[in-house]
Amino acid sequence: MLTGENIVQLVSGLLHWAYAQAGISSLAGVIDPIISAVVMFGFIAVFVMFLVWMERKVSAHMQSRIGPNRVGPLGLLQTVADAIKLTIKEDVKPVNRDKVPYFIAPIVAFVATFMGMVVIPFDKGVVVQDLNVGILYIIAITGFTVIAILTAGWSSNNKYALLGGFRSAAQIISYEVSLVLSVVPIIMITGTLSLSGIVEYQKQAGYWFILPQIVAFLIFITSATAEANRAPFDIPEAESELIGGFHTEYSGVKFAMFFLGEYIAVVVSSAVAVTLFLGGWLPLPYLDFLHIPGFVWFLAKLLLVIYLIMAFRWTFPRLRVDQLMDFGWKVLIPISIINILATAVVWFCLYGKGAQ
Amino acid sequence: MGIVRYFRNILAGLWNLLVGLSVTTKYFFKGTTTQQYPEERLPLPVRSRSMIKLIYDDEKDQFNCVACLMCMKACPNSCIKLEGVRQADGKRRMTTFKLDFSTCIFCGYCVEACGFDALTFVSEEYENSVYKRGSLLQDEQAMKWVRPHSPAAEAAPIENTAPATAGAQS
Amino acid sequence: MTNDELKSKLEADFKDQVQSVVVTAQKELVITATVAQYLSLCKQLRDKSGYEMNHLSSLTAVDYPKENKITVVSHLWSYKNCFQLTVKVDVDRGNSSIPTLFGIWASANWFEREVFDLYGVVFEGHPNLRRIMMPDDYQKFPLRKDFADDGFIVKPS
Amino acid sequence: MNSIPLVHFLYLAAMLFGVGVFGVLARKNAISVLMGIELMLNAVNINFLAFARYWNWNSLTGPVFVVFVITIAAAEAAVALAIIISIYRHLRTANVDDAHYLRG
Amino acid sequence: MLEQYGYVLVFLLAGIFFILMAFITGWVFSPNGLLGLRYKYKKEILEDTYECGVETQGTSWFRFNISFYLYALLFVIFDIETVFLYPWAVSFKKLGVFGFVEMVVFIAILLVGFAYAWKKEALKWE
Amino acid sequence: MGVGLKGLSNKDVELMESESNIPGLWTLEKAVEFIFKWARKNSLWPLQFGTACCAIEMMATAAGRYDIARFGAEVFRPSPRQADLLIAAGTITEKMGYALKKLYEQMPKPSWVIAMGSCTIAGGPYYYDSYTVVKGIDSFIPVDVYVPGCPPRPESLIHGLMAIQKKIDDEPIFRRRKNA
Amino acid sequence: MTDLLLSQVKLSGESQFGTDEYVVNMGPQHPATHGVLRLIVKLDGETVKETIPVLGYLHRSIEKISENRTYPQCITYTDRVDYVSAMSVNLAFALATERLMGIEAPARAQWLRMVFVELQRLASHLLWMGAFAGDIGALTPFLYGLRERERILDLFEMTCGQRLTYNYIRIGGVMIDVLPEFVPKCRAFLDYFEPKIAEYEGLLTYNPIFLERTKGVGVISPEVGINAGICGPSLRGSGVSCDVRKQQPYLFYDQVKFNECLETAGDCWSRYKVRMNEMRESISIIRQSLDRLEPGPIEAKMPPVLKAPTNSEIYSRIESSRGEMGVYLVGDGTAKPWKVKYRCASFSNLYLLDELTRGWKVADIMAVLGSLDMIVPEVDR
Amino acid sequence: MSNLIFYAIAGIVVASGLLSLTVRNLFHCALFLAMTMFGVSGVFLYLNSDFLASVQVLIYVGAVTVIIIFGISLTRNLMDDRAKAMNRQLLFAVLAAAVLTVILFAAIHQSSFVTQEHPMAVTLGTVTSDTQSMTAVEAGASPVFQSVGYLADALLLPQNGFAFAFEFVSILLLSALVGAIVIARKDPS
Ligand code: SF4
Ligand code: SF4
Ligand code: SF4
Repeated sequence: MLTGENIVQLVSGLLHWAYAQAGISSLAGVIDPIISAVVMFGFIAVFVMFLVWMERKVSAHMQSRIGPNRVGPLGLLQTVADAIKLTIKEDVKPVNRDKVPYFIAPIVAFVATFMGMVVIPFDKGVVVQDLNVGILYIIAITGFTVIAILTAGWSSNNKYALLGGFRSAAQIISYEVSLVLSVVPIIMITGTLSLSGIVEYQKQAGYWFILPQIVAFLIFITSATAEANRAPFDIPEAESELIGGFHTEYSGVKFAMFFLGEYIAVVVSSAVAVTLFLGGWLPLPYLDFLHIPGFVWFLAKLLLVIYLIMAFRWTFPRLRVDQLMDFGWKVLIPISIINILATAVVWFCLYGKGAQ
Repeated sequence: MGIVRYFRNILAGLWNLLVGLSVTTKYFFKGTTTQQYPEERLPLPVRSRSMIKLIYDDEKDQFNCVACLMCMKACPNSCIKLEGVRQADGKRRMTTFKLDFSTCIFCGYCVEACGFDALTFVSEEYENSVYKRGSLLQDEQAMKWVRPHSPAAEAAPIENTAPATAGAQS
Repeated sequence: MTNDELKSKLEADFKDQVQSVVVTAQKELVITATVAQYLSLCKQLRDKSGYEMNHLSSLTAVDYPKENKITVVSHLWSYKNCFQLTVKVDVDRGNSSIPTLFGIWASANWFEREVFDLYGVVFEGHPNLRRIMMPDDYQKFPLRKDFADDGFIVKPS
Repeated sequence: MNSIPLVHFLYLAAMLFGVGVFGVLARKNAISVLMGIELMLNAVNINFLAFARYWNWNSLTGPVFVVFVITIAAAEAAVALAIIISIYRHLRTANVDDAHYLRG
Repeated sequence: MLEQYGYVLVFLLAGIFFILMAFITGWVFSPNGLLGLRYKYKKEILEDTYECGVETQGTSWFRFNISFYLYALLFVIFDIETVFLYPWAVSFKKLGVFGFVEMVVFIAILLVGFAYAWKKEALKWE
Repeated sequence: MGVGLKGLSNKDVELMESESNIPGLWTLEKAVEFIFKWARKNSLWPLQFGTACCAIEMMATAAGRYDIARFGAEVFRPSPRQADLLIAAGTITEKMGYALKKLYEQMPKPSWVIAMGSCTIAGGPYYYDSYTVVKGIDSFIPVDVYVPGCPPRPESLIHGLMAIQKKIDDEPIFRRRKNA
Repeated sequence: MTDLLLSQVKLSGESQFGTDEYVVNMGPQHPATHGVLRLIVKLDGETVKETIPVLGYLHRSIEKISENRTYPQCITYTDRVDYVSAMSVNLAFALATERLMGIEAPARAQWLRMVFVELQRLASHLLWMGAFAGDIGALTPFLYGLRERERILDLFEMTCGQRLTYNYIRIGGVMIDVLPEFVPKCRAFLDYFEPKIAEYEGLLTYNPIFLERTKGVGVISPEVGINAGICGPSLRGSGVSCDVRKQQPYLFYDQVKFNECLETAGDCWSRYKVRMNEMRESISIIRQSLDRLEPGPIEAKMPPVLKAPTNSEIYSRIESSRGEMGVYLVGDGTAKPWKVKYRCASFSNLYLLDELTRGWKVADIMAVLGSLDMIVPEVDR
Repeated sequence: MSNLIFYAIAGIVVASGLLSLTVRNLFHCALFLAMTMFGVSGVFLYLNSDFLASVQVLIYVGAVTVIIIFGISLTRNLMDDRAKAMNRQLLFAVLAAAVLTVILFAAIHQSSFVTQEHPMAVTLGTVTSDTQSMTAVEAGASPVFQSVGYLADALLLPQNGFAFAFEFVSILLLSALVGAIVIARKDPS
């Protein structure tokens, strides 16, 4: 049967056979991660390009347009062209920039989110490394994005960039709190931080967490949207106020890296949302006889969540910055704390006796 | 009280957000309105003012223009330069006609002013981007246009005295 | 109220404060005043009941180089009584100066700046009399009839 | 797997601590001083964990203490920055040397 | 466990490597790079700070409002709360009601601070 | 190369075949050049720059009916740093001219300029008797394509865009001249 | 160019929270300023201390040019005074000239003018709605607005051949009669369009984010509004009845039934609501006008060269899409006007921007600017 | 291999720590600080504490560095490039730090730790996934430090004696929060 796990086993078996043939079995511990990194980079690059294309198509169709359709079938190669063009575009380095930070900011922006991909379980067993502290790891590592954005805003020597960067940082840290808190009920129920473990729990429990935790799901999606600086929370790069926000002064390939980082952040947070609330790779109830591989389910759910985030972007107006902060602190955080307490109380009522 | 209102506001807000989402989602699944320009072309109304042409009468093998200078006087922007000579038969004929499309604003006064059916707007010729600014100064050869002999084209030029037949049809 | 009735009412109410009140061939009611009468006239037009011209619709100037004068024209409208008035004041072309209406209608601020910018009429007491359309370092007054400049190509007729 | 002797962790912690001490003593700017303190606390954390893992490794005290130290370090940073900002707004400086104006 | 994090390290290095490769490719092929066309232009203007097409006034640095700091402060406090909340959540079922009550007290005390901040309008964007 | 070629329109394939002597067999340089030109052509991000009436037509070009997005050119960037194409849409006055010049010079190379509408081409209706309007922006920035009209129809603008794409095909990419 | 203005902006050194005030330039090229308006914004943190609009980036000297054109030629320039609502300015100038010279346009022309001016009002409000939503961050309504606007432009193009600069309403009538199929097409459009308004309202009106952004923001009190010369829908949002169509009826507005849309709050949301309701009113006006469109001549009898009487002057106002549009003409007996002045709604509406945004956040500048329905060519001319 | 990486990390930690205290530009200092903290989290991994490593990144990189950067931006004029970064005690400081380090090194060297050859090398081996949230105390087997729940047990179970300290932490945080708000919001009169 075709499952993600089988494929991975097959590939790793082949690889190790190849190592043995080449006599480099002792280096497997080094080559394996490199191969997985390359594969993941390839996947993420293709997937992000697809997403950018999808966003342009989705927005176009929402606006009764067609969107890119002249480059490749259905315009699928549009983002490839964009990527190449951005790469071979001249790289403007503004005067008075803070040279080293200006250079490393896009790197950090990309790497921080890219490292988050390590723990995303695409299928049972199809995960680069299923870390014990999976969720916490993702949250911690994406925290680097704040630094990248601050650095970019700081080093560009531009008012819009500076203001945009700091606003962005303030926004991200505010929404990180509610993001973190909204996950807690899930951890309470499952008792693990590992993403695969959470999916396994949902499998055993027979329901997805979106049912009991719809509130947490909404909070999570909202905070994730805000964390990725996407509309309606795109204050830091609110075009109508601050030109491009922190990447106003970035051009060419460096700008592309911010772009890439933003989309990977969307992918990572949507993937976490899928894993936590939508049962990860689990098939839809009553549809498991179809034997569709788990990673297909996972990607389908992922695209659904991403579509949702895109629909937000193209439908809603933008909040003002103070309202945005108010919303984060005065609505999302209280509700998520209430949600935690409510979950605990409900759990005690339902299972309290059995547990003790 | 405050708490109830707090949550009611949130719920009402969520509902209205959903209303908005439903609109965009509806259009997401609806067809598009796009006219894919280079392949598909919008049928332009005959009155469209896309390009000014000098009508050339291929039967008489000459331009209709008699160099009466009315168009030049009517032009608000002085972009028509033309010269004419009096021919042997006593009629005036245009010799050179220059229209500077880099300043023409397609107002239509010249066409309206011309009483000799010598100037016309052509709807479909809107693909007129050029690489050199100089190519926008067109002379009579560049503007030469022979009226196709089809009934549809007869109604083409803008006439100020079109019969008032329309209206009151409801 | 027709313009003719209004004219007689105006003439009665502002006997010494206007130079003339006429109804033109185009049925416009035009008041002419001197610079000295201008400010108090406008103030009364706004405040006096029966007029209440609370809306300064427009303020502009017309240049008459032959008579060596610039006429500052303001058009008033009363939202309450629904009628229109034109107030004209002549100023000297060489050193033109006239009190500002800013204290009466705030909207006069930019109108007057525009007139200053394009005609060079100085409005005394204006809070911020700077160029509004032209660059700050521009020297000429382009809407005057005798304006000429390098980039200014007169249309051949 | 892990064949690093305990002392190497201790050496690392000692060096980090030394660096922190240097920063606290040498820097003029209060924020830098704060950073030095953070470094020292980190050195302490390394020690706590190293001893917990290598010395008495059934004890929970080490990791728990690290959690406490991290907590306190962060809270300290927050308060210290508040004080620095406050001083700065009064005196237009954040140099430690100039802080004696506070008394006056 | 270490080899798990070895993957993380490799991802970190690989990410940096990929980006540097992209930068180098860009530099090789972009105009005024290694192989790209040379363009003539005024470097000062090209690299001047962008400000909607007019000249920038003064420095682009300015100091920020205190509210930025206050938000960061609250964030730090709540982030620390996470450190305690997550282990508690993991072992929530085992700790049972007693642990829950302890955590409620913990959160409640913090919420007092939150309420204070709310009340004092520290949560107000200036 | 295989990836790049699949999605190309017929026109593109014709074009590359006409360029190579032996169909299907290229030198590496030509292949790279082809890909780069293809990418540049199909990813012209315009700067958000519209000053007057023509800007409205530019917006109409981006809107549903004409949808400039089909050419991958709907990404209107507010910052010149990320833009490739300056569509000068609308009247440029002298006061604005300074800003326009600066914006153009702040765009990273390669960048292209479309002068849209009579105003930007030669001052348009404001050629005579105007004391402020610049008589043609090509007096201070290089213009690649002129799109006449007042305002030009959206189709004309798209045509201008395609003219730019043609122009990109003729421009060299590398410093070394080919066939030298 | 030496930027004298920037150096004149005075900054107070320290505010109470220890932040420096700083100056941010918005424009002349800026996505939010609807073209080339430049705002110099003095900020303290995110709070606006002062907004200084800098005009003139689109000052094209139309008034000077018009002094050197014949009366009909001036009409082509009126198109460009307010290109979003060109028909209205055409009409304003044509009416002023007609009153100056004592010409009376025939009835059919008048009704046609009403149809087109109201269609133009729809088109303009649609564009405004899109731009306003775009300023607030919703990008899709803009595209919807333009999509419907395209269909109005189709009607215009069908009739007069241009999409934006029509030169259609002429002195003494209109340029050309409508085609026979115009009336059914127009009706079909109105039937198609009417339900769309509800859709936009679904997208925006009660969207909580939209409400947050617009309710209570930029409140104009009636007294301040009148005094500062605010006009049109922006003033009607404050509850002041100021519709020129009602107060000083021109064309046949006294013969059709329509309501003057009023809201009382005076904030951005009220102004938005007024315009949305006005679209509905416009539809009803167009329907009534189409009903009463009788066959007949479309142009008055006029001398071949139009000359104004000597020393004549006229100030004539209409209600354009943006508010009161006045044209002041002085004739000197020749074929060219001695003086032309366009009094534009945007110019006077923009004046209040500074006052409305003081103490608010940067983002509110966009909301207020958008809700005032300001377009730059009208400000600068 | 993993030992080598450890020494590399240690080198980075010390070097960037030193840089973060010697570079003049405060913003750069903050960036180096973040890097140091990140390195320290790597060191934590070598001590089998992945949870603490994540917390280290979360708190230090995600929160403390950010708040320090905000603090820097609020006291912006400090960054006068001409001002000296170091105070007058530079020489003394170098000496003191060096002496201290040397003493520490000597102490460590003298101690019995040197002979302590990674006694837990056997048990610090492979990891079991703790999807079932098993804890050391519960299982009674060899301690599984990787389990995050273990920490909570240590903190919250009353028999471990940290319950009071745990509640005290919240009071500490509360007072830090209130105090910082009070201090920072006070307007200079
Ligand atoms: S269309 Fe108008 S501007 Fe163009 S040539 Fe004719 S009259 Fe002149
Ligand atoms: S008006 Fe007609 S006939 Fe007369 S010169 Fe012009 S084009 Fe020729
Ligand atoms: S060319 Fe015509 S339409 Fe375009 S900006 Fe100029 S006047 Fe307006």
